[in-house]
Amino acid sequence: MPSIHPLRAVAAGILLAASAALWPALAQAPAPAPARGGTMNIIISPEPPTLMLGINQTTPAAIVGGKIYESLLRYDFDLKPMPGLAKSWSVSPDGLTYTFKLQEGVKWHDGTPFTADDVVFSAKTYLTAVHPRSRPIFQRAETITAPDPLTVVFKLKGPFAPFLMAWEPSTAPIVPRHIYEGTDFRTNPANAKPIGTGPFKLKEWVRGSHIHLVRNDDYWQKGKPYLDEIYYRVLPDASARTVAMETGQTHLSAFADIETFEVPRLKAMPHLEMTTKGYEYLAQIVWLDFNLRAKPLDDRRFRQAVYHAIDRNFLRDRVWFGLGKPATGPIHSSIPHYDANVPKYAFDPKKAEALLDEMGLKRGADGVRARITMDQLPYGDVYVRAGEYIRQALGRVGIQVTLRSADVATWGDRVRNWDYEMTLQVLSQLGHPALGVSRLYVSSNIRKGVLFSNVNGYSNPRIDALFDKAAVSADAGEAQKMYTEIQKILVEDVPVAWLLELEFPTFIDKRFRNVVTSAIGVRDGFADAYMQR
Amino acid sequence: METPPLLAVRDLRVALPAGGDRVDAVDGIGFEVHAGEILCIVGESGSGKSLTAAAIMGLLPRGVRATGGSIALGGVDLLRLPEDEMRRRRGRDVGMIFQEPMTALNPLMRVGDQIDEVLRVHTGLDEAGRRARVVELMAQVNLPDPDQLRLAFPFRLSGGQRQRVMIAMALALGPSLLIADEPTTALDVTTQKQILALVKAIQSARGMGVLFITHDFGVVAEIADRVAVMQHGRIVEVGPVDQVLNRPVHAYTRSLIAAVPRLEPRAPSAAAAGLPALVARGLTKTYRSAGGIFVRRRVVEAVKSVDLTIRQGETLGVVGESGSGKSTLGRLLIRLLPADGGSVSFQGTDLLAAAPGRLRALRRDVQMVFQDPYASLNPRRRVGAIVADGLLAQGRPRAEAFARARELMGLVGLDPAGVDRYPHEFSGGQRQRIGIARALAVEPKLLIADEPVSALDVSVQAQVLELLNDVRRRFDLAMLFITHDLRVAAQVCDRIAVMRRGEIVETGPTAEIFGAPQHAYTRELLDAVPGRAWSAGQLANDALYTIPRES
Amino acid sequence: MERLEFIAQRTLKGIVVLLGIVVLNFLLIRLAPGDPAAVMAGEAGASDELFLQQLRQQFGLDRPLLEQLWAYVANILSFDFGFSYRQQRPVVDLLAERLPPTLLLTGTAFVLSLAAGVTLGVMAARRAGRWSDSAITVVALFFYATPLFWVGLMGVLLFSVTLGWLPAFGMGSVGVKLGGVERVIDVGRHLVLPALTLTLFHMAVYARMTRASMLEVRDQDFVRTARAKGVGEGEILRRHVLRNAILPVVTIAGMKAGYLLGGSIVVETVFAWPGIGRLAYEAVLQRDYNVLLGVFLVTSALVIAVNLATDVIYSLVDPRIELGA
Amino acid sequence: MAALRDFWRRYRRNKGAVVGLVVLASILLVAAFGPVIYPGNPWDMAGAPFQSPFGAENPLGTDTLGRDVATGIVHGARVSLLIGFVATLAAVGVGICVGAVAGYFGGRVDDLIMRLTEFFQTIPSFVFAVVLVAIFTPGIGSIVTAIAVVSWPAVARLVRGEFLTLRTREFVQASVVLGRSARHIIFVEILPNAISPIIVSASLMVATAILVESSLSFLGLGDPNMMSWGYMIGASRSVVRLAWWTSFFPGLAIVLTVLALNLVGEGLSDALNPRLSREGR
Repeated sequence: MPSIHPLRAVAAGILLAASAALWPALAQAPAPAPARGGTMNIIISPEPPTLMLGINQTTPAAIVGGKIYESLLRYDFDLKPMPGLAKSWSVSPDGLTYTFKLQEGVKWHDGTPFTADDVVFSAKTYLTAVHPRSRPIFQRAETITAPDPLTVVFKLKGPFAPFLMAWEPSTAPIVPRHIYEGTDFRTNPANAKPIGTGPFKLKEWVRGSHIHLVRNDDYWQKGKPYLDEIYYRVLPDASARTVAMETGQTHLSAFADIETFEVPRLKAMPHLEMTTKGYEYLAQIVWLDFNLRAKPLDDRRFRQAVYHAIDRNFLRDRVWFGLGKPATGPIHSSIPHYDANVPKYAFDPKKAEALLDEMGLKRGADGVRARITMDQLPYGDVYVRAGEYIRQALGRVGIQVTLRSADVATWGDRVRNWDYEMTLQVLSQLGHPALGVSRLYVSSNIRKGVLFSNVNGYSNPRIDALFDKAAVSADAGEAQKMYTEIQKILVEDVPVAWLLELEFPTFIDKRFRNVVTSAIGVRDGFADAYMQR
Repeated sequence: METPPLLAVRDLRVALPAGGDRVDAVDGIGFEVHAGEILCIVGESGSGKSLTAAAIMGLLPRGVRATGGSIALGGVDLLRLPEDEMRRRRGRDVGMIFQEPMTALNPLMRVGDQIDEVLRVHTGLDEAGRRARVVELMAQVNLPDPDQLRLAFPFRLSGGQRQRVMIAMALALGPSLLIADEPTTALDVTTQKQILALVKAIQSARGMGVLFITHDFGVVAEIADRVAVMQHGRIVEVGPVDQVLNRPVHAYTRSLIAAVPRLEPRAPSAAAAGLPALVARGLTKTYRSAGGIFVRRRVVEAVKSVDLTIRQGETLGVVGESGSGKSTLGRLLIRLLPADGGSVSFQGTDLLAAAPGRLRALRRDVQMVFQDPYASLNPRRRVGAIVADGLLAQGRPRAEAFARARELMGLVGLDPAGVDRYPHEFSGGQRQRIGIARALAVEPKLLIADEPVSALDVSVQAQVLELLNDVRRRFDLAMLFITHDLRVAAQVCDRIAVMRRGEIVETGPTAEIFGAPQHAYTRELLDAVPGRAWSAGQLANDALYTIPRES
Repeated sequence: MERLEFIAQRTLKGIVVLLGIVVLNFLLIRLAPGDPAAVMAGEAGASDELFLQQLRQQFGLDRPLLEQLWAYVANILSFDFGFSYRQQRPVVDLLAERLPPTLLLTGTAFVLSLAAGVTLGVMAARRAGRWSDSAITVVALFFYATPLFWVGLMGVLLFSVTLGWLPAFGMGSVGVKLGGVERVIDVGRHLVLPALTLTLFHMAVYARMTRASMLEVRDQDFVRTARAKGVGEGEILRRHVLRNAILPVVTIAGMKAGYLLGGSIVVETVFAWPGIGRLAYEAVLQRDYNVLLGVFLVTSALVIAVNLATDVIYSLVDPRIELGA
Repeated sequence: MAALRDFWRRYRRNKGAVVGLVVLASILLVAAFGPVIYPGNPWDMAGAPFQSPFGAENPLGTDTLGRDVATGIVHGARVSLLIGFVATLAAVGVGICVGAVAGYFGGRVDDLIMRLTEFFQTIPSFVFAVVLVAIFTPGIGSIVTAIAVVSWPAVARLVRGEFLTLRTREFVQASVVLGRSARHIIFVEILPNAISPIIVSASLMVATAILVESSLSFLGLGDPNMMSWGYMIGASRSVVRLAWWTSFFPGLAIVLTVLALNLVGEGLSDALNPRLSREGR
């Protein structure tokens, strides 16, 4: 079944891709001559538990660990692969064999040369043992071999379209074989003194205060990185973070470091520059999750009513202060498989009430049609405010919402054990629907006790079949048709109400250049970042 | 009066702040103290005697002011001296000792340093000189081993020793005037005797003038050269001790003196030979401090194997000094405190072994009258409820119980309408009457009276004693009368048991105890009663006086 | 000898209390909803049953509760406070790291607040009834009535944002090379706001206590005795009133050390102070059991130690204390 | 009646206490009738976000979501006072029972109870409250419970102390001798005499409870369905620089209430214990 490779990105020309050293910075106009030197102070919050990306993939760990560890590829803002530790790559026409050519002269931070064996060990042994997200990906490989020290070959059991999307540092960090082979990966002392191939090395970590990274003088891209040092400052308090950016004590903030309502003010500051680029790979969507096992949430009309009752523009403007885009369906618009041509749910409380009336849910003497408990998403103030808005919005159409707040653990427990009625959720789409979207809707992933699975119990054989087929389809066009159908069906059904595609503000002190250069943004290695003199 | 007086008080007025608890003050008094004499100011509580002393020292409590008159010390009016000048005179020209030796010394300062402070403040002596003087002073007031004792903290000293320290302090600079404000009231009689002797000895050796404040005519008889009697802020009579004590002119003085119990055993009551009402055998109580694994327990044997018999109709007195265990004994008898050993046989039952129900029934027949008229009545309850309490506890109907309470009020000499009032609306003596009414309400067979009059002024004391005698006769009660005052014991007891350190050292009919004491300690106690000699003569004038009755 | 016995006994008692706290907290937290394995899995961004099992087994979460408790207690005795799931490090290390900043913060606040509070209390008592007394009392009451975090926020607003005098967060400047003395000054500058926030509240408490204590002592008999000796008012205050009045204040201050530690949760969160209070708060939110237990144990042990120290000091200063009695 | 007049005469002497009483009474009035003046739902996003205070529409401004701060404060008075009073009531109830039993019966019972009390007092109380609320899910019930759990030992100790003293009073012994039951003695004879210090400490405890609730809310452990002052500050603490009024006014409300309660507590203390009354007032 010969066919063209699914990703348009993998054009033949990429085989001839120039070395990454020549790759232009994308976020900013290239400045005349990047200069060596300079210290960058960056906000980190919360403090990462470890920098070893193999055993922890939280955002803070990925941000700091991404400077130390590297993977084979990077991704441009359109999610096209770029060279990383792999200089070039090719895919066999059947979509089963992936061949990576590695960069030359790469050394681990301890001076040991980096070889194809490290890649084989990482993918085959290390990541499948410790990394829950990459395990299912690499388990699709029949064999992983290193025909020579600079070549790695993956032979898959069947076609798997998103395979080339799995090569960013926090999904597939390459770890040193000579350090980890034969040890207990989780307790290896090197986890505390990480050894990677990245542009920066860990110098010191004062817990609760800062993480100090220094330039890797032996970095494989000669002359890079430009910065001498990076300090990650642990700042758990939101206003402290804002003050730090304002006063120039720190030079970079990302994700939710800065509260949404502070964004306009900071944006106007002459010494700061803001971008929302660099989050394309994660592509996060916030949605309102309904437990379909509970009445009246099992009724599609009720869910549609709820969707109509919520003003997504209000959420974007008042809660997220313009940072985001009302979501239209299950797939984030920055993902190539996105299709805008789906049923629309306008903000229309009248229609919502009509739907509820049609269901027979009349207002009682107290004006209440139904009572629902909503669990607050414990990820920060902005979600609390979103919850408070939803309570008021639904209250207006006669649905009385009681909020329940909890810590992360309790919230997770309730959701994964299906002990909830309604909650907000937010998740990354990881560059491909097969990696980040299907897991939430296919019935094979209804697994009690597992968070970030299909917790609301949506089950539709048609959807199951479409997702399964699309993932293994080697034909991009065919796959896209299936994804389009999936989006239509899901939006019609409203198993969850997609509210907002999140945009995150990244604030950069203007003296620093070439900071955000890829789809993984601040989680990337910063080899190109430099300080203007 | 050829020499000018050392201290001359003229028309002194002291005003209390408006709205205070009491309204009395010092109301234009005048007296003199001469070098080499002891002037006693005697009076009942609230007569203004202590305020007079404080006014002389310039140490009136906050809010109280001397509003008129003069206090001339060596010709200088102290009331008009600036505070700084007055301060220089305190301790140097006038020394003062107070009533409570337990609280009058700084608990965090060594006693030697506290004596030293006077020297340091007023003299230019160097440290060695002062230390020598401190040791010398301590020896003068007969403190043992002064060189060691000066390093002790006050809590290590006994009450008597502390009062000696106070005296040493007051005498350190040889002041011409010493003011002593009830200095022996808080002490046991034997200690009191020693302290009085010490004050007298030092006074005569140095030719000081002493102003001695007391409420006790016995003490007056022991120590005074001249006496001033105060009542309601005025001096009603002043004169040489012999004249005031034995030939008083003013009616108030007479009534006071008449109220002082005579040290003469009363005639035994007829029923004294009745059957035993209560028999205690081998009663023992030991207090133990909570010890730990590493800390030794402190053990105090409060009552040691005491045997006791109270006969129907008789009053058995238990006398002893503080800490002798007499109050503990009284409480052991009705199981207010659990005994460690022994038995109390009452109406054929061992009270100490009785089951709770039986105990409650038995207790009804044994009632108590307490010492403190302020603490013995619940301030939050009306008098009627207090008196009727025992009947209510027995489950009697309220109406009946309250009717009985009214009757009892009349019986103890109070207005039955008082049942609707609260205890604080009554005087000390009236409250003690209420306490007696409460005990009588349940018609007990035995009354335990624990120092029932020791907190009362002497005139009231006489009335309460009379009432007790009266009800004992009318109800045919047996009574256990606990007291530290041998004069009182002589007045009310048929038999007396003398206690010392938890043991009864001697028991016998009152006359025998007073007439022919067997135990050395009993003799010591009798010997220490202040004003014994005067007491003997007091008899002769007995007929002159009538005891005033409280309304 | 008696004193040694007393200390030994108090220490023993403290250990018993400590064990009780271990058991209490262990039960409270373990019996609470929330599966730590799931939290870790959640943090990883994905989870499957195999992974959860792995984690449970690895951290002994699959064993019976009693066994976990026993193992925990046994470990405590060998100073092994367990392993932090979330931070991937031994709890002892975390505590050891976070303790010194907290001790610096609370210690400074304790000393400052006691000094300032006692001074103010004495001043107020000496001027009892005058306007300056009322002024001091009002100020003290105001800070006593003000939530800690509010004072902190307003402090940041005024001194860091508006005036720019003091750093608003952290325990030191990072990324600046500083010599020894400069480093101390730098930490000192960072310490000012959080320490002041804690101080103001406790200062108010101590000031009020001192004032009341002074007024009580100055009416006692031995003060009258000193007056009768002709001792001047200043000296009476110093030698007689102060010592007797402050002793109970210091004792109560020692007993309330727990309040300072409790306050440090809020203050350390506001000021990003890398101490044990913030560690506790983070641990609660993340249900990081071993860390939480460790923090509890350490704070409770601190309170017990401070109590013991105050008892001993008290017994040294106040001769009346019959040790152990 | 005379006692009440007497009490008021003594209370009145402390001017601060009178001011406190006036402030507290106004706050109670606001709590009782405020919703009539501000009938709106405090959660309603009534206006534009971050409106400055002293405007015609929103006298105290609006918060992040455009909710009216004044409405929030008026409705929050109920919640904050409710939490303060209920938690105190619970703590005082438990404290009285435990303290009375320990103080009255003494001996082993007392030992046991006091060990338990000491144990609870040793635990840093705020840390403990944080743990309890976090574990039992933030909500008005868990907050009140947590505050009561950390507050009762102080009451128990106080009551025990009072009982230990009063139990040896002669009027209590008289009642024992008269055959009264332990229950009668505890509740009729002793408790009424111990009530003054309990009332004083309860008034201060309400203040503390309000502070604790606000601190818990600040740390994100408040009840998400109850608009309390602490919750308002906790929710807007991160906008303190952007919109000072969102945390300033609720903060002021807390300070005033707690201050008033403290002043009243002091006044009560003066008036109920004339012996300890402060000089010169």
